Amino acid sequence: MNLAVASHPGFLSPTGVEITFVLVGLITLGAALVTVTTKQLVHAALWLVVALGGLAVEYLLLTAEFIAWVQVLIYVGSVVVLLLFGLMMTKAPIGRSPDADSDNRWTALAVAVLAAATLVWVVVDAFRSTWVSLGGAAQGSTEVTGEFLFRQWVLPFEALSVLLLAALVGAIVLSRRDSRER
Amino acid sequence: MPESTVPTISAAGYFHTYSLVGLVAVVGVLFVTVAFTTGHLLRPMVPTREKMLTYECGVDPVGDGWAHTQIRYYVYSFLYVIFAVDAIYLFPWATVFAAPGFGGSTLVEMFVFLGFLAVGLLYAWKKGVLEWA
Amino acid sequence: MNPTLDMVLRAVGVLVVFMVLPLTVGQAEHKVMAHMQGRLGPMYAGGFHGWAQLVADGVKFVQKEDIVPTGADRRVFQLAPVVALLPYLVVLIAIPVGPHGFVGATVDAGLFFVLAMMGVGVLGSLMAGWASANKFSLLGALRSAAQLMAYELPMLLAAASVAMAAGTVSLPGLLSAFHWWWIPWQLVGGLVFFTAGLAELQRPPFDMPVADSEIIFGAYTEYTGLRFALFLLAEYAGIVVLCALTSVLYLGGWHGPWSGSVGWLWTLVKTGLLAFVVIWLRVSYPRLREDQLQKFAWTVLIPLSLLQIALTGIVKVVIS
Amino acid sequence: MSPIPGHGLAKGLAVTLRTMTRRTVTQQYPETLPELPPRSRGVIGLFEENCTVCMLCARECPDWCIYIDSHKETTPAAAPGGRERSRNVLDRFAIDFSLCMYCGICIEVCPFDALFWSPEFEYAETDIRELTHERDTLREWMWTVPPPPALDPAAEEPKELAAARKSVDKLAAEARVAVQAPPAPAAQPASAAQPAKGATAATDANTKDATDPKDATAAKDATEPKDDKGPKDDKGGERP
Repeated sequence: MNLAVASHPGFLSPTGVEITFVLVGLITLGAALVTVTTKQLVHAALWLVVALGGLAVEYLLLTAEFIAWVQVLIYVGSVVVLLLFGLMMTKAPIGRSPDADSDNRWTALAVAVLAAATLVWVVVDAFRSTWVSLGGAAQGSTEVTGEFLFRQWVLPFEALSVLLLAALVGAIVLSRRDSRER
Repeated sequence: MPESTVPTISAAGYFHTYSLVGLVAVVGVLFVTVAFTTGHLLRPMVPTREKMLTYECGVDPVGDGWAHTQIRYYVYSFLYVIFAVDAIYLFPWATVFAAPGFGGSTLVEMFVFLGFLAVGLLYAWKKGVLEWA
Repeated sequence: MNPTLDMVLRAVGVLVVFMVLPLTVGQAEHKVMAHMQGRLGPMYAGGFHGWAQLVADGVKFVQKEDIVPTGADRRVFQLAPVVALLPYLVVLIAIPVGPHGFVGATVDAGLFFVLAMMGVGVLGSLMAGWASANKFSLLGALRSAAQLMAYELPMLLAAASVAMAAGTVSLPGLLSAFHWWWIPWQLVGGLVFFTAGLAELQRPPFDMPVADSEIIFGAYTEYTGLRFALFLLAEYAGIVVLCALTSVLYLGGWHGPWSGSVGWLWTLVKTGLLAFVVIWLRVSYPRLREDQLQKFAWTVLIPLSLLQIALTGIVKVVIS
Repeated sequence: MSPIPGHGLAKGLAVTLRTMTRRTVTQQYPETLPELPPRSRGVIGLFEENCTVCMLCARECPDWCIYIDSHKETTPAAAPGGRERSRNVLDRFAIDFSLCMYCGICIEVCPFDALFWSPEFEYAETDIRELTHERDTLREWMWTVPPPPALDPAAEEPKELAAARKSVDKLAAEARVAVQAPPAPAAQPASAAQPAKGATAATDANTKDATDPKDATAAKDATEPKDDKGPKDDKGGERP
């Protein structure tokens, strides 16, 4: 996360973009913390929106324009709505849900820290020697993404469609069984 | 990174554009704040118990606001998430598929991709998920 | 010009457009709807044919008491109108008005940016419906979210077709690549886009989420005064954005005779005509049923937009 | 099933578009007053000279919104040795228009044509209690009652006119035949005054002032007070 800042030569005289990046990062982190600690279920989902939106802004600041708007469209616009749907359909009363707390919070914390550590390690290891230059050309535009995708990653792209089809079929099978039982 | 065949935008212009977008968002927030402040100063505030009751349909509400709803909504939104993930790949593809060096094969690749999507849609249709009742 | 001043001017300009055009559409709706029903519509406010009716409405809204029901989730309830409104304001900046860079900001991923932001507005409805502590509002919120999800997809697919034709997702870039024969070529996509946009804005005949005769006013039942006005403003701003976007994507935006000097006028005229169609549809058609709506999106619009993509792709590869 | 799909949708659009190009039917009310048909049910007027305090209207009113107070007065005998007559004198006649549902039963049921529909409709009040209107207001409204529309050119003569003419003819014949036959004591002053009026009315039977309420009731009064067919037919046009 700090790659852009750390790799920049003028670390002690940050540019406006870098300052914004750090500030938005802090906000995102704060929103994420509130998401997991709040006792109100729907509030948690809404704080998740803030966290995901903050992430989108971070992408934007790293000039990954396309990914940023994908983040907004897919995560804020549909995954969170899906989540809210799920909450509203099961039980999401206004006010606190005392039974929303599980006893495994310490285990959960351990798993979260471990997962975060793994991710950070993977990212640092993978991108050790590359950095995003904010001074030259914007590098994350839709065209560039498209070129990458269809020059180098065609097979994963096609495999993805099969994966999504499998997810779709799975969802339908599950919901159908549900309706037959009723 | 391979040499790019498409024209790139300078990062300075890029940040200029998005600072403008951010500025508009800030202006919007300011507008709403000013509107609410004005409203706060102008409007009366005479809360009564009756007034603060949930209106619902004009009759005093029974039970709380939460109620069971159909699972069907959830299935639709799940379908959407899957298809939306599919659909966003169209945009990077759309910008390059007619560029020199891509052409027919890229078109076929995308048609294979869309074919899977269409099969999924047909499957859902056949299974009656798209019918309501 | 001073770059900072330039930015501030652009931002304020967007705000002014955001305030004026939705009100114009609203007033046009009052009058057109009235005349289509053999009435006159508002005639008093402002003197000449009631032109200031919506200004008067605004003044009234500001003075009304702001009621948050006791059972409601206060914060979320109060925040919801803002979440519903702001995306449309931000989106306006990316829509090109005339040639030679007459646009708020040239966002490179413009089309994608606009579609993504328009999808955020639904969170406002969901928040409003849930926080109201009202069963009908919750149902309305669920309906509006389901409707948005069903119609966002054909919109995305139809928009992708135009992006394919132009080979770019930047809105000014799209327009500079435009030729007149795109209109028949992208006709199906345009119809799908416009219809899906109507549904996304919950305009009649796709207004089940606010169906007043069955679920009172959906997610907005509990709102009064200024917050309710913001929801209304969001709806009309949405109409402006949808019509402007449709005219840019499918009708050539500022293209037209003498577009060099009066290009902005062409954009306005096309947007206005589309807004008229939106109102016209509202007057003419009854409301669809919830199941018809979902079925229409998934079994008519999506296959049509997929066909349009196939057509665009084949034509594009053949001519290049 | 139409041959072209979407044909019905286009038709719907055409209807609204066509309506938009036509003139609107809206009347800008306070500026231009509506032209109401003569039998509009605006408000109920009272012609209190005709009221005998029979209480039929108050009794038939479905929501009991008519209030009538009266007292009895005795008039001395007209001729020596005659009987004293008592008659009802109206003290109060009020209609509560916050209760009235404009059914018109009171008007239908009145045997002496004391109640009439007036097209007057601008009598809104800011306080519901002020909607109870007393006899003076009801009387004011009486003067806004328009004459009923003219009969069709070949229509039968109104019953009361026919009756009036018949009695006029009879009186004339009696006067011609013999002078010694004494007429009925009570009817004499009226019949002395009325035949002239009835005759003028009869000459232009089909013009609108022929059935002007005052004239018509006066004519009826002169002829047969107990005949309640007359007033019914006077308002016969109101019945569906």
